[in-house]
Amino acid sequence: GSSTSSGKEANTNEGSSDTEVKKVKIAYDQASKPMSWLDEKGNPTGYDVEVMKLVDELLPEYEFEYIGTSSDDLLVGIEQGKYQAGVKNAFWTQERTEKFIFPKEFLGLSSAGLVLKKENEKIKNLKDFASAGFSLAPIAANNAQYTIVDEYNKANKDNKVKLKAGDAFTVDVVQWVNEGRVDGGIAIEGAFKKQVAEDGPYHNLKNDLVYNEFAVIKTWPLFNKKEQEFADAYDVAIKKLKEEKKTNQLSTEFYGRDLFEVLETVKR
Amino acid sequence: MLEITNIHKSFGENEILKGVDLKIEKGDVVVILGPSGSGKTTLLRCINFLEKADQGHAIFGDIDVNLKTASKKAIHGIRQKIAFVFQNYNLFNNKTALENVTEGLVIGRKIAKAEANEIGKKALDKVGLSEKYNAYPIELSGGQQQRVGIARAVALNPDIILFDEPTSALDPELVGEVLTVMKQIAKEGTTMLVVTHEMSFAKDVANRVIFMDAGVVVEEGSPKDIFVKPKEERTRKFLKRVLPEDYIFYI
Amino acid sequence: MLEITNIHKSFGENEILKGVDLKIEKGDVVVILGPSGSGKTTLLRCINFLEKADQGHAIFGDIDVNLKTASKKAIHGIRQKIAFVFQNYNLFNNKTALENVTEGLVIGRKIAKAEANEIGKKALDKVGLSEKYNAYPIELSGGQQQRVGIARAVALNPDIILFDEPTSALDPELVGEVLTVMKQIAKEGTTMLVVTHEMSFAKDVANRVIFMDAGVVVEEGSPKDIFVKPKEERTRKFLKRVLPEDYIFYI
Amino acid sequence: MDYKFLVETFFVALSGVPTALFITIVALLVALPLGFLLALTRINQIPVLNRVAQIYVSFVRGTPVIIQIFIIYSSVPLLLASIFDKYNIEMNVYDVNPIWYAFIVFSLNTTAILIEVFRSAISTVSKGQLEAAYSVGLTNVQAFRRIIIPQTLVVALPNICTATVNLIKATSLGYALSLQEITLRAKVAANVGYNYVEAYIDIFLVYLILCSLVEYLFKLYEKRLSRYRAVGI
Amino acid sequence: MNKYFDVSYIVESVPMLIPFLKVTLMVAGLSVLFGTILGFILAAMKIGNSKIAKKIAFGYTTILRCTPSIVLLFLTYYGIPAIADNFGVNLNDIDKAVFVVITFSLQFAAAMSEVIRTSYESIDRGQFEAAVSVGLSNSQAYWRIILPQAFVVALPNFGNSLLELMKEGALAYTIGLIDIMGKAELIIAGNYNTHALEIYLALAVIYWILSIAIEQLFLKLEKVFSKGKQVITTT
Ligand SMILES: Nc1ncnc2c1ncn2[C@@H]1O[C@H](COP(=O)(O)OP(=O)(O)OP(=O)(O)O)[C@@H](O)[C@H]1O
Ligand SMILES: Nc1ncnc2c1ncn2[C@@H]1O[C@H](COP(=O)(O)OP(=O)(O)OP(=O)(O)O)[C@@H](O)[C@H]1O
Ligand SMILES: [Mg+2]
Ligand SMILES: [Mg+2]
Repeated sequence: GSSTSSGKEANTNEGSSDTEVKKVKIAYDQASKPMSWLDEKGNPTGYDVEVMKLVDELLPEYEFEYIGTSSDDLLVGIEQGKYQAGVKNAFWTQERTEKFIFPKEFLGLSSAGLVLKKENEKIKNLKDFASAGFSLAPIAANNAQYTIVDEYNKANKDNKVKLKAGDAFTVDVVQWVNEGRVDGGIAIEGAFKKQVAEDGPYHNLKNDLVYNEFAVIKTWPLFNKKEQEFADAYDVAIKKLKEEKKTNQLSTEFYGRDLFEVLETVKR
Repeated sequence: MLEITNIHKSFGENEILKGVDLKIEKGDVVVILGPSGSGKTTLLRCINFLEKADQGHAIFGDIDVNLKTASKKAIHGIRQKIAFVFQNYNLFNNKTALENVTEGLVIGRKIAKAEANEIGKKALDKVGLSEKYNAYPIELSGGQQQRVGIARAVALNPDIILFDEPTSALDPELVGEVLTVMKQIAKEGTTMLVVTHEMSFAKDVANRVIFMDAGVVVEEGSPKDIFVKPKEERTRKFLKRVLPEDYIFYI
Repeated sequence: MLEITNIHKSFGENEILKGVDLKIEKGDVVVILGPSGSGKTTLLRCINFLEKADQGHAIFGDIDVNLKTASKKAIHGIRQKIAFVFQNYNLFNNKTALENVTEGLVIGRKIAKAEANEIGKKALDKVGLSEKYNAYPIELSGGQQQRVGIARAVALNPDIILFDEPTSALDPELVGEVLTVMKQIAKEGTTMLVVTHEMSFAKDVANRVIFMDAGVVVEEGSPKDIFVKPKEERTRKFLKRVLPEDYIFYI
Repeated sequence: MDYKFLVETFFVALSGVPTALFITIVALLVALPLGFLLALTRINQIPVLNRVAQIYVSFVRGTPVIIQIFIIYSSVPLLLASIFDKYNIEMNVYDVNPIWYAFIVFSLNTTAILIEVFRSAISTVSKGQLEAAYSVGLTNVQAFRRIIIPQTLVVALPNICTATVNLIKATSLGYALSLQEITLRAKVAANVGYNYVEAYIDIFLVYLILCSLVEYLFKLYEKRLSRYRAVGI
Repeated sequence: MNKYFDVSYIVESVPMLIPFLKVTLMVAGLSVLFGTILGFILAAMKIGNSKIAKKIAFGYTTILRCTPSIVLLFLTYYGIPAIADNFGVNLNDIDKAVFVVITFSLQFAAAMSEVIRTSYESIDRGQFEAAVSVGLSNSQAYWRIILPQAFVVALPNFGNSLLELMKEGALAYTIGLIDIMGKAELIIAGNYNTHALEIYLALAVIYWILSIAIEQLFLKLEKVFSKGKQVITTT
C-alpha cells in the first residue's frame, strides 16, 4: 500500500497475486501536536500518523487515506463506519471495547505528567496532588488524560483530584499554571518539552515550571467493529515495526524521548 | 351594459350582501350611498372579483357569468373591462406615477411600451399631473396620489370605472381637486359607479343614486328624488345625519 | 387667563410660526382656521411644549414662562393645566377606556385609584360611553375613540383644552357624535382652543375665530365677522375653497 | 446503539438544564434593561454613547460567540491581575467561578442583540403615545414605564423569544468554560465508553424539549400581553 | 501579561488565515443559495392554504430553531449517510463540505422562511388588488408588484441571517472542515496549544471586518432598491 492515490495504480500494476487493494480511511485528530496534526504544508503527521504510514507500507492489500478531523467526529465516524480506523492518542477502557475494536497490539506510548510551578516540585503524582488540595486545569472531556484522572479518583474515593472537564483549546496549561490560575495541569511530555524548548513559545518560562511524569500509558488505534480483518493485519504489521525499533525512533523524534525504554513499568 | 342580479355574500356568519340587483347603462354615473357597514365596498369588490360572491350573476356586454363559479379566464376578461379606484389609492409603491399608469397596459394588455407611455402621459395630463410623471407615490400628496389612481383607471379605457370612496382618505382641502377630475371625466361620458359621501358630487353629477342599507338596496332614483323627497324613512334618517344641518338644496 | 406673545418656531430652514400672539379668556371657545401647513398644529404643540418654540412668552394664570427656556418644572406645571385632544386620538393602546382616562389622574396627579375611577367613569358617562369602560381602543370605533380622548382631557379638569382637528380622521358619519360632545362641554363653560375644518362648529359654538396663514394670524373676530364679511382677501379665498359651494349662512 | 446509555445520559444531560437556564436568566436580566437603555441612546443619537454602542453591537454581532468566550476567558483574568497588581489589591482573580465569565459573555452578547430588537420595536410605537402621556401630565419616566415600555415589549416579544432560544443554545458553548451544562455533562458521560452518538442524540433531545418549551411559554405570554391588540382584529 | 501576550502572533497569523476565508465564504455562499430556495418553498407552504403543509413548515422551523448548530451538523453528517445506506447508497465518500453546506442550508432555510413570510405579509393586500384590477394576472401581480416590495422589506433581515450564518459556520471545524476557524485551530495546535488568544484576536478582527463589509453592502442594497419606499427615520 501507499498513502498517495497515485501509488495505487503502481501497486495493482505490479500484479501482486493478492486480491484488489482495499481503500481504508484513517481518521486522525488534526489538532493534537505532537501525536497527530496537520502541518503547515497540509500534510498529516505526528507520532500516531507516522506509525500508521509505516503500517500502510507493510500492508500491500490496503491503501490508507488520512482524514484529519476533530476528536468527537473521529469517534462518531469510526463507530458509524465512515472511517475504518482512527488515531487520537486513545487509551483503553473496558467500556470502549463495546464500541470499537482495540487490536492486540498497542500503537505507542504516552507520557502523562503534572505541570507545576518550580516551588511545587515535590508533587510527584496524582496522590500527592490530591493531598495538597491543588486545583487542576480543566481537561477536555474527550481527552485520554481525563480518563486517567477519573480512574484515579474512582480508585481513591477519599483522596480525589478536583477534576473538571473543559475544552482543550481554551486551556493553555503552561500559561495557566504560571499565572497561578490553577496549581497544576496535566500535559504530555513531548508537548511540554517543545513549548519550553529553545525555540518554543514559552522558552522564557523554562525555569519557572517543572514536568513530573506520573504515568506512561499505551495508546491504541481504534477500528470499526466490522474491521476485525483489518485490525488483524495491523497487528502483524505493527509487531514487525516494533521489532525493527521503528517505533522507538519515532517516539524519540516526536516526544524527545524513547518511551519504549520504560515499557516494563507500564501498567496498561 | 352591466347587469348584476341577486348578489349574496357572507363573511363567516355575517351576511353582508343579501341579494342586490344593479343595472348600469352606458354613460351612466351611478352613486351609491349608505351608512358604514352597509356593504357598499363589498358590492364593488364582488363585481371586480376581489371578493368571491356566494351567489349571483353578471351580464357584461357579451360575457355572461356566474359570480361564484366564474372561470379564471372569465374573471380576467371582466377585469379587463372594469377599472377600480381605491379609497386608499393603492398605487404601486415601487413604481413612478407614469409606470403606475402604464403597468396594466404594458403587462396586462401587451401594448408596446412607447405607445403605453403615450397613453399614460395623456391620462396624467388629463388629471393635471403633467409635472409628476416620474414621481414615486411617496413623493405625492394624497390628492395627487388619488389623481394618479384615477389616471390609472382612465388609461385602461375601461367600459366602466368603479370608485370606492375616492375622497374619504383625503384632507378636506384636497377633496376638491379630486372631485373636479371626477366630474370632468364623467362629463366626457365615462360610465361610473361611485361610492361616496360627497353629496355635492351625487347631486351635480350622478344621473342615478342608490341608497343601500344592511346589504340591500333600499331605494333608488334620480338625485332629486333621493335628496328632496326620499320615500323611505331609513333614507331620510341617513341623509339627516350626513348632511350639514343647514345645508339647503335648491335643485 | 392664557396669553401668548410672539411665538416663533422653525423646522430647519422653514420658519413655520412667525410671531403669533394669542389671548384666551376664561370660558372662551376659540376656533383656529387656516390652510394646510399654515402652522395651526405647530402652534398648539408649542403651547403644550410638545414642540419647543424658538422664541415666545406665555402667561398662564400665575405662571409666567419663556417658551424657549422653560424649566422642566414649569413645563410640567403648565401641562397639568392644559389638556390636549389629538387628531389621531392617541389613546394609550395598552389601556382600557377607563384606564386611559384615569392614567393621568392616578400617575400624574397622584389621586387615589378609587377616586380616579369615580372621576373617570363620570367623564366617560358624559361623552356617552358608559358601556365601554373596559374596552381597549382597538375595540372602539373612531368616533368612540375620540370621545374617550375628550373624556381623558375633561377628566383632568384642566383650565383649557386644546383640540387639534379632532374630527378630521373620522368617517363623515361619526363626525356628528364627536361634535355633539364638544358642543356640550363648550356649553358647560370649558375654555377651549380648537383647530378644525368644521365650519358649523365654528359658527355655532365659537365666540372667536382666528384665521391663520403662513405662520401668522391674518384676521380674527367673531364667527359672523369672519364668515360673512371677512376683511382680508386671503380669508375670503380660503373660505371659498373650504365651504360647500352652495353653503348658505344665515347668521 | 447503546439504549441503556442513551436513556441514562438523557437524564445526565437534563441535569445540566439548571446551569443553562441560570446563565440564560442572568443574561436576560442584565440585557433587557441595558439593551433598552442603549436602544434609546441610539434612537436619540446621543453623541458619544451612540457611537460606542454602535461599535459594540457591530463587534458582538460580527464575531462568533465561541471566539468572544475565548477572548474574555483568557484576557480578563490577565488584565485584572495586572490591574490588581498595580494597585496592590489583595484578591485572587483566579478563584472566580467560571460561570462569571459566562455571565459576562452572554450578557454582553444578548445586550447587543436586544439593542437592535428594542430599537426597531420602539420605533413601531407611535410618537403620539408619548405625547399623549405628556399631555395628561406624566413625566418622562412615568410615560416610559407605563405606556411606552409595555407596548414596546409586546412588539419585541417574538424577537426576544428568538434571542432567548439562541441564548439557550449558545450556552452549550459553556463547555469551553468548564461549565457543568448540558453538552459538557453528556460528553463527559460519553467519554468512558466513547458513546458519542448517543450523547449527541441526548443533547439534541434536551435542547429540543427545552427550547420548544421556552418558545411555547413565550407564545402564551405574548398572547396575554397583547390582549389589547388581538381582540377585535 | 506581556509574558504571555505577543502581538507578533497576531501579525503572523493573519496572512495564514486569510486564504481560508475562501472556504468560509464558499460554504456560506452555497448555504445561502440553497437555504433561500428551500426557504421560499417553506414560506409558500406557510402562506398557502394547505393546513398540513402549514403544520409541516412551522414544525420544521421550530425544530431547526431549537437545535444547536453543532448538533445539527452531526445529525446531518451521520444521519444522511445512515439513511442513504438503508437504500444501498454509499455517501461516505462525499466531501465534508457538502454536509456542512447541507446543514447550514437547512438552518438558513428555517430563518429565511420566516423572513420571507413576514416580509410578504407586510405588503398591503391593496397592492395585489390594484394589480389585478388593472388586468395583471395573479403571477404577474406577484412578480412585478409584490415581490419587488417584499424584497426591500426582507433585505435587512436577510442580512442579519447571513451574518448569523457566517458565525455559526465557524462550527464546521468540529467535523474537521478547514475553514478560517479550522485553520486557526491548526495554527494553535501547531504552537502546542499556546498563544491561542492572539490567534483568536486575529480571527475576531477578520470576522469583524467581514461582517462590517456585509452590513455595508446590505445598507447599499437597501438604498438602491428602496426607491419609492418610505424611508422611516427613527427619531
Ligand atoms: N374580509 C372581511 N371579513 C369579514 N368581514 C368583513 C370583511 N370585509 C368587510 N366585512 C364586514 O362587512 C360589512 C360591510 O363592509 P363594507 O366595507 O362593504 O361596508 P361599507 O358599506 O363599504 O362601509 P364603509 O362606508 O364604512 O366603507 C362590515 O360590517 C365589515 O365589518
Ligand atoms: N417635525 C417637523 N419637522 C419638520 N417640519 C415640520 C414638522 N412638523 C411640521 N412641519 C412643517 O410645518 C408646516 C406647518 O405644519 P402644521 O402641522 O403646523 O400645519 P397645520 O396648519 O396644522 O396643517 P394641517 O391643516 O395640514 O394639519 C408644514 O409645512 C409641515 O411640513
Ligand atoms: Mg367602504
Ligand atoms: Mg395640523
